[in-house]
Amino acid sequence: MTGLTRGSVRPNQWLRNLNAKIASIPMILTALVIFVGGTAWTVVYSFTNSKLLPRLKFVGLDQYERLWEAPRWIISIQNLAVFGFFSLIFSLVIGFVLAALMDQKIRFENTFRTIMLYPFALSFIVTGLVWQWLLNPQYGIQSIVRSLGWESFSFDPLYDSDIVIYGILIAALWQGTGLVMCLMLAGLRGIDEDIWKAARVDGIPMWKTYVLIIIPMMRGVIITTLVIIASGIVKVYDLVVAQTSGGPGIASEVPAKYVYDYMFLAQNLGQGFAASTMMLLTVAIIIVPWAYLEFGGGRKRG
Amino acid sequence: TDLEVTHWWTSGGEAAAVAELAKAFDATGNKWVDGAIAGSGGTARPIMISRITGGDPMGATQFNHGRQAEELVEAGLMRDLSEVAEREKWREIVKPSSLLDSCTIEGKIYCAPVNIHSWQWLWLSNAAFKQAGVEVPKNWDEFVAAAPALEKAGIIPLALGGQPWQASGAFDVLMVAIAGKDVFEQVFAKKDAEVAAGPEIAKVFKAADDARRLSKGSNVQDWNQATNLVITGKAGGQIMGDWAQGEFQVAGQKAGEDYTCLPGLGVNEVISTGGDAFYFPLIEDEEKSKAQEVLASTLLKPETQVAFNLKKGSLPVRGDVDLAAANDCMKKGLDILAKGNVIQGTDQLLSPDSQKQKEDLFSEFFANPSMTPEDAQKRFAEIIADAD
Amino acid sequence: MTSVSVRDLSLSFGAVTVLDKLNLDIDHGEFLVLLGSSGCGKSTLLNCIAGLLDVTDGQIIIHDRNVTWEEPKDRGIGMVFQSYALYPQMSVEKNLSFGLQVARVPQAEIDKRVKRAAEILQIQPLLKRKPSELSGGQRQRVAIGRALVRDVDVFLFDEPLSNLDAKLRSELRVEIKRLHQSLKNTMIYVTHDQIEALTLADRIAVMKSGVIQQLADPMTIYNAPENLFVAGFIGSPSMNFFRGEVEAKEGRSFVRVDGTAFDVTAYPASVPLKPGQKVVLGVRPEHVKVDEARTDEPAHQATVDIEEPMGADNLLWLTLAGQPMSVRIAGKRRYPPGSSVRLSFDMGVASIFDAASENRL
Amino acid sequence: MTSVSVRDLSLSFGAVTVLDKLNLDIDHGEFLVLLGSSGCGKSTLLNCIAGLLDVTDGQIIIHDRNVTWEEPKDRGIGMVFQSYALYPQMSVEKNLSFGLQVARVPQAEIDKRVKRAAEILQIQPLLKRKPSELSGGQRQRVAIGRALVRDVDVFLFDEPLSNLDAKLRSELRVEIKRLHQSLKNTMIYVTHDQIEALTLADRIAVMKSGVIQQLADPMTIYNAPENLFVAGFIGSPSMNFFRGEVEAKEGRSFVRVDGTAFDVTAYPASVPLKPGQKVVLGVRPEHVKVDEARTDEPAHQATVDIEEPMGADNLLWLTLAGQPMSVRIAGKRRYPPGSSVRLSFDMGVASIFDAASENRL
Amino acid sequence: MDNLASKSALKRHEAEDTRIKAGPRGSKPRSALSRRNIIVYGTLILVAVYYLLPLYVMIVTSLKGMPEIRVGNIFAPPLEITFEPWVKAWAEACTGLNCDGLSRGFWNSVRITVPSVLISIAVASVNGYALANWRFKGADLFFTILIIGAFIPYQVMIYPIVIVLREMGVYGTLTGLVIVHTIFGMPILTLLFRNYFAGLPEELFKAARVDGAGFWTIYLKIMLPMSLPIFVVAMILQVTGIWNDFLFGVVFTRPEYYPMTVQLNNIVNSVQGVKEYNVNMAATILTGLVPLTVYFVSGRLFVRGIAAGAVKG
Ligand SMILES: Nc1ncnc2c1ncn2[C@@H]1O[C@H](COP(=O)(O)OP(=O)(O)OP(=O)(O)O)[C@@H](O)[C@H]1O
Ligand SMILES: Nc1ncnc2c1ncn2[C@@H]1O[C@H](COP(=O)(O)OP(=O)(O)OP(=O)(O)O)[C@@H](O)[C@H]1O
Ligand SMILES: [Mg+2]
Ligand SMILES: [Mg+2]
Repeated sequence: MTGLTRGSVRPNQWLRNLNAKIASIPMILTALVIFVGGTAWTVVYSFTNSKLLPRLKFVGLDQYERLWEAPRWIISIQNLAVFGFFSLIFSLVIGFVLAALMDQKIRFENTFRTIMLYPFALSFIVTGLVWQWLLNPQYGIQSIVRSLGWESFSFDPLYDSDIVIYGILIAALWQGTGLVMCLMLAGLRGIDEDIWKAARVDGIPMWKTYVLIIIPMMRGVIITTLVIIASGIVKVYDLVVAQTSGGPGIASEVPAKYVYDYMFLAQNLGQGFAASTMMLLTVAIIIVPWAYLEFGGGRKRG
Repeated sequence: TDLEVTHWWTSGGEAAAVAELAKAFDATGNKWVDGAIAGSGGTARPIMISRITGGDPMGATQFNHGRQAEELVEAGLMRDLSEVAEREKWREIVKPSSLLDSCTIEGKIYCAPVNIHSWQWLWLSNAAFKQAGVEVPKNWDEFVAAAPALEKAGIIPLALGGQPWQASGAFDVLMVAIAGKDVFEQVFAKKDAEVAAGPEIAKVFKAADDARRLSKGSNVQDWNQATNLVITGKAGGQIMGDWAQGEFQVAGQKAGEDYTCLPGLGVNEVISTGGDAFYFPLIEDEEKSKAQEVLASTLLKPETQVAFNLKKGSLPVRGDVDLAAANDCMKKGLDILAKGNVIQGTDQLLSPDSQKQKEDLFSEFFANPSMTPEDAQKRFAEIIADAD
Repeated sequence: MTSVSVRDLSLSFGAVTVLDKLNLDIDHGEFLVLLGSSGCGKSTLLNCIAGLLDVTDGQIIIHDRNVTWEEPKDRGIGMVFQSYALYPQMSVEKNLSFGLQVARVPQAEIDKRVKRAAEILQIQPLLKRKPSELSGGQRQRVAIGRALVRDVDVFLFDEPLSNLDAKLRSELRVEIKRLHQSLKNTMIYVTHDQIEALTLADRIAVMKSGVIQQLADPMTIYNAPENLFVAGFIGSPSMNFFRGEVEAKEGRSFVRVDGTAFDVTAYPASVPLKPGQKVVLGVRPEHVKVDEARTDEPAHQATVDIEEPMGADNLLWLTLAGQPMSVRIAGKRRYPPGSSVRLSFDMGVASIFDAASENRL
Repeated sequence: MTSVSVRDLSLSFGAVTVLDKLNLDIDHGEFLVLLGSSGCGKSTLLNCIAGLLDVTDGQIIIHDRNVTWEEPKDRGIGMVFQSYALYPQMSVEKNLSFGLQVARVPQAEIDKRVKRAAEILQIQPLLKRKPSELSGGQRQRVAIGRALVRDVDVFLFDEPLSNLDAKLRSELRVEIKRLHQSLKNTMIYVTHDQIEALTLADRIAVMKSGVIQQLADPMTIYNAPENLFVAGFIGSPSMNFFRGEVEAKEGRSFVRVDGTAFDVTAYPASVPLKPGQKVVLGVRPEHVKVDEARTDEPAHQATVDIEEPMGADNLLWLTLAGQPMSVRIAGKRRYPPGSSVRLSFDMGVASIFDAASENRL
Repeated sequence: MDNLASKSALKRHEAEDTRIKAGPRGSKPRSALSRRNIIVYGTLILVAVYYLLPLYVMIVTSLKGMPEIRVGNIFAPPLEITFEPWVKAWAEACTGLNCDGLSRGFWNSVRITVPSVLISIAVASVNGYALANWRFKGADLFFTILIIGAFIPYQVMIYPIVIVLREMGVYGTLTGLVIVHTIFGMPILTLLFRNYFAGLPEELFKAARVDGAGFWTIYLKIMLPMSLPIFVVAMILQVTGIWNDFLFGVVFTRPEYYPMTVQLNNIVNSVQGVKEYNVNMAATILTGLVPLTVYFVSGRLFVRGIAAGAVKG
């Protein structure tokens, strides 16, 4: 009854959806060339003794052995762990508490939100500088408190090896909690108002409602936020450079700085690549399962 | 022709010195395009290197001559200056010759040294000692002895910035002063780990331990901020290279009157002859290449050398220039140089990698009082053993 | 004795006044339905009663106790929401017991009440599941259970069935009715679905823009609507309206619309109809007989435009006196479009409204 | 002549097969309704016909042209969506003309078609407005208009009315029916509302899990459902089912359920009922007479559990043979809960299904 | 008798009634200083102080002269307001031989930021649209890689990118830098856009296809006009991100293109004599001014867009 018309032939799979494929070329290139290619390249060269220029002279695991023997690397890892742990906890807790406060139908919400979010618009360089100064014992908070009469008051985190990482944490939180607050606020606003009403009718106190009902409901937002914070933590570099340059001594070194210093200052690319590979590994352990669940597993659209 | 020159000379004295180079180059009808990158060599070098390897080379760039540019040369990215050198007879005029040796790789010359920097100086604030009511010390031991008096007067005895290379450099200075030239060469040139672990070096570490104690409370990052502490009398002294002199000059202070300098810490008058040099990346452009040659030869012109080094506080690379205008301290340096009491700088002897490891060690050592000198020495010996 | 009284209740959101001096008394054990179109203030009223909104003025009295300033939990009410509002991460059992646990009810008592509620609602097999593993109907049942375990005398429902599909809706409707019959507690039920209102209510309060238009039992509302709005709002398809003028002729009354005169002598008017008065005649689709009038009865000829068979009955759309109207006939009698029919009206159950005041005459 | 043919259509999302070798022929000018519960694959089928989903296997033929791999725009179809899917930033007029502009139809022609569509749907006054300034019903009308201007012969509707409230829904239903009567083009209409299906369709295809259960005209579907699923799905309240066994006694057939025996001699079985056969007897609520049986007719005694007055008629819920059942009676007769009633069944319009195969006997 | 009982009942009722009537009516009186308000606003104000303190110190310091800074405390308002530090930071501060302050960096930043923001947003939005609406085989894989890529420390990628840019012959040019910013903006922007477009009703997209609109027509005519909030989010993220970038600006360009942050770093780190805190602070504020302005102007949409694009996974 019907002849073989154009529409009856299954078109070539490659040509189908051609425009979408063309539009995705930048993404595909970035993913393959830069991210996969660059990563593979870095991993391969981490097994060489490349110095200033990359050279394919393999030396096995030498770079890794040296890496894990370097006290500076160990300190960097410890710092990252401490910094990461506290900045995750504090960002989430502070961000959530602030969001919860902002969600109380308060007046001047816009003003408060703007105040909390503006540091996010500033660069780490700026943040680092300002806090370096505020925490400077000669001019900053310590001197102010002392001039008010507490002569023995001491608050100089940036000059005390034991707590310098917390000094950096203060600045990091100042810059980052605003965004977390915003994300959390968006999450809170997305929650069905009837849930609140139901909880009130049930006589559940406010804080219990938050802890036992609302927070578990915000799983999605919290995960997104976690991932955003976590990715920032692994990358932390500028802030340390601007605030302490890793000092005093090497007390506030972080892995990203180790990578940079050894690649470019020490002109030992192999060492830098080995360190980056370790960082990549950390990232992979945290992120890949999440990304797979979130985007890879053929989840339903939307 | 415009020629972009990158360097990391951004402090007051340095900038003034660079201006002299630019003036001299501009006088040849070319144009010096200044590409200063602040934050010391640590920040600047990676940028320079990525630009050269990234295929976007500048016209000329500063490095500490020695091994920093070694691989760039080997990779054929740098311009061979042998011709210019031949023509201008650099072999003959550059003194000490070790400077040119550091520019030479496989018989070819790749850089134009512009100054001699020596690290081995102790700068003292006369005002600070006056305030503390003690004599201005004449050597390291006296300095250590005077420290309590300074502290009592609320003065930090020894200013030391937080940048890692300062700690590492200070140690080298102590080493030359306390253990002497031979030990220094055995450790850094011959990389003898046994010596590095030995009693001579242990003494040096003892002294470093003293220095660490004396420098507590400096709380500054940059070397020139540390120098500024000395200039303003907030600190008693600073172990720093002769470039610190530039800062004293900018501040309008006079050697001998306002400040005192003790080469070799007043113990062992030997100075190292590191320094800065300009390298010239290979550029396709005919005209730029020509301009590069002009710049290279300008840099070594006697007038340039004088003008530049007076501002910079360093010593000229040629022995045949007249430095009548030089101040007290510079003259002391020239004397020592003339006597031949020179050693090579660590930049020339150690790879940047080993240098960095050494910096990590000393920056930790100086910041962390709980690290014992013995531990530090053990690690130091390991670094020397691995060094190349 | 009243169970819930609302006295002079006013509520404004900023400048917008949603409720203005509203009064309402609900008896013990009564099933009251608040019916009205979207945005008329039904939920607002319910939330005021529940204590979820602060009233601007007026009082709320539950069981002779002025609770205007009380917290929701202290008012002796349970509430069921349109979106179920179940706590998603808790099992059904936990959902039911959570409020009691917070109120420190002894565990034995909690278990007893949860068990009873689960039995009543037949959700025992679901107790261990999470809400996400339930169907819409099951979820709503759990939501009702949550109100049930609170052991209160007043239940508030805010459109509990409108997220369900037609079939489930009618099933749950019956269940709620059954629940009310067995519990015999006061229920206030908000909906904009008139079938729900008619089938569930003891009394219906029809609302429009925050004002109660008529408060009466379903049959009165349906058969004797107080005004044009109520008449048009209730019934599907809507009541057929004919705008015309009263005429008196030979001792009989007529409503004349265009050229057609409807004999309304049989209409039991509460106020006598005055000739010349502008009125609206309203006739429900099922109060029109098709081809059943005796030849001596007054009847109107019309042509079927559209036929909508609905299974149990058949809906005809026709044009009469220049106006579209609908007629519902039972069973299988079919009238394809174009069929000619004779219509006769049962004026005894018709409604006549004054055209100006829109009130029933 | 067929307008749309679906041949052996299969569609899978990854591992999930939604449609499996489905066949369907739709005649020119026919109004076909796809009816089924949520998730049964109705939208999927419609999207395949529209070309919005790539089929896994099979063919789609529209007007004798195999369009399986054509772009949607080339298939000669128009489509109306549940959420209206109006372009929010464009005016109504722009919404209507957008597709034509994309297809580079001359402006004069566009204007003509927009004007005509606006007239048909009576949306002329709205042409300059944005969709956000329209009510739900108006939006859906615009959405229909957008299909209308395409001047195509096949219209696809995906639950166009389910976002509207009950009142509007019934109004637009009539309009769509009217539209079909005047345009006389093919319409494929997806819904899960059986009233819509019954009132609109020329033929209904009842679907379950991607399989068409019965394809027939509404009356056949309603009165003679092919299987238990169709019988239960259509009709509100649902058909009453009694599971029992066939008995023959004194030349009469009975279905015995618990202690009660239903006389089904009048049932026009297509296959003779075998004694002992396990069957399901299905009776619609309106096919039960209450207190109308002559004393000599077989009748069953029962008690009213719940009464649901729905205005035009009255729904009674009772228990018979241990099973809950519903009965619909017309008009104003009231039976408060607890009333005792005599039920008689009209077996001529009942349905009997084999309990095992669930097919009609 | 009977009558009496009912009468007394009535009386009781009335009595009760008056009691109730006398009871509370209207909304519960809440003093402005209720405990809740004290806690909520108290906390918020405290937090606001913490957030504003650095800004305050920056501004105050930038208006003081050096002598005042040396003696005074950093929180004290300036005794004598001077705008000299601002002038100096903008036009006079030296790095090496160049003494034109931040002004040069400012224009470079503009030249870098504008094309980078536009191009990265254009590329990412089209990409997100393709991913959300025109899914093709393998798209998810690439996208997953892209997202994981967002977490790779930049340092790891610098070297390979130098090589890629060199091979493309755009190293050290503005083009190269724009490409780098586009690459690194891609993951998060694509994610945002994809989520946003996926959140738009799918039926809209289907309707447009039935209407005969193709890939680009749908994007330009249907999707774009509906996407203001997410474009604002993307714009804010990119403007702040690119404007504030230091690493790429310094590694991938030559000094004549150095952005403002690099200039800022130079000024701050080129200590000539003493650290001029006032100039540093002025320079810092000047550098932050552009992103701050962008943010203040469109901050409201930012939160809305975040809600639309980020919250759903
Ligand atoms: N928080 C609020 N702020 C301002 N106006 C509001 C608020 N809540 C409701 N309104 C307005 O009050 C009126 C009544 O709203 P309400 O929710 O009571 O209506 P409803 O009858 O329940 O409608 P629906 O059937 O849609 O639920 C509406 O016009 C609504 O716009
Ligand atoms: N993109 C998809 N990926 C995977 N499965 C899908 C997708 N779209 C639909 N399905 C599945 O296919 C089945 C049929 O879906 P479809 O949308 O056709 O149902 P429907 O009959 O239209 O239901 P509704 O009445 O809810 O619209 C459902 O089980 C659904 O989960
Ligand atoms: Mg409501
Ligand atoms: Mg569907």
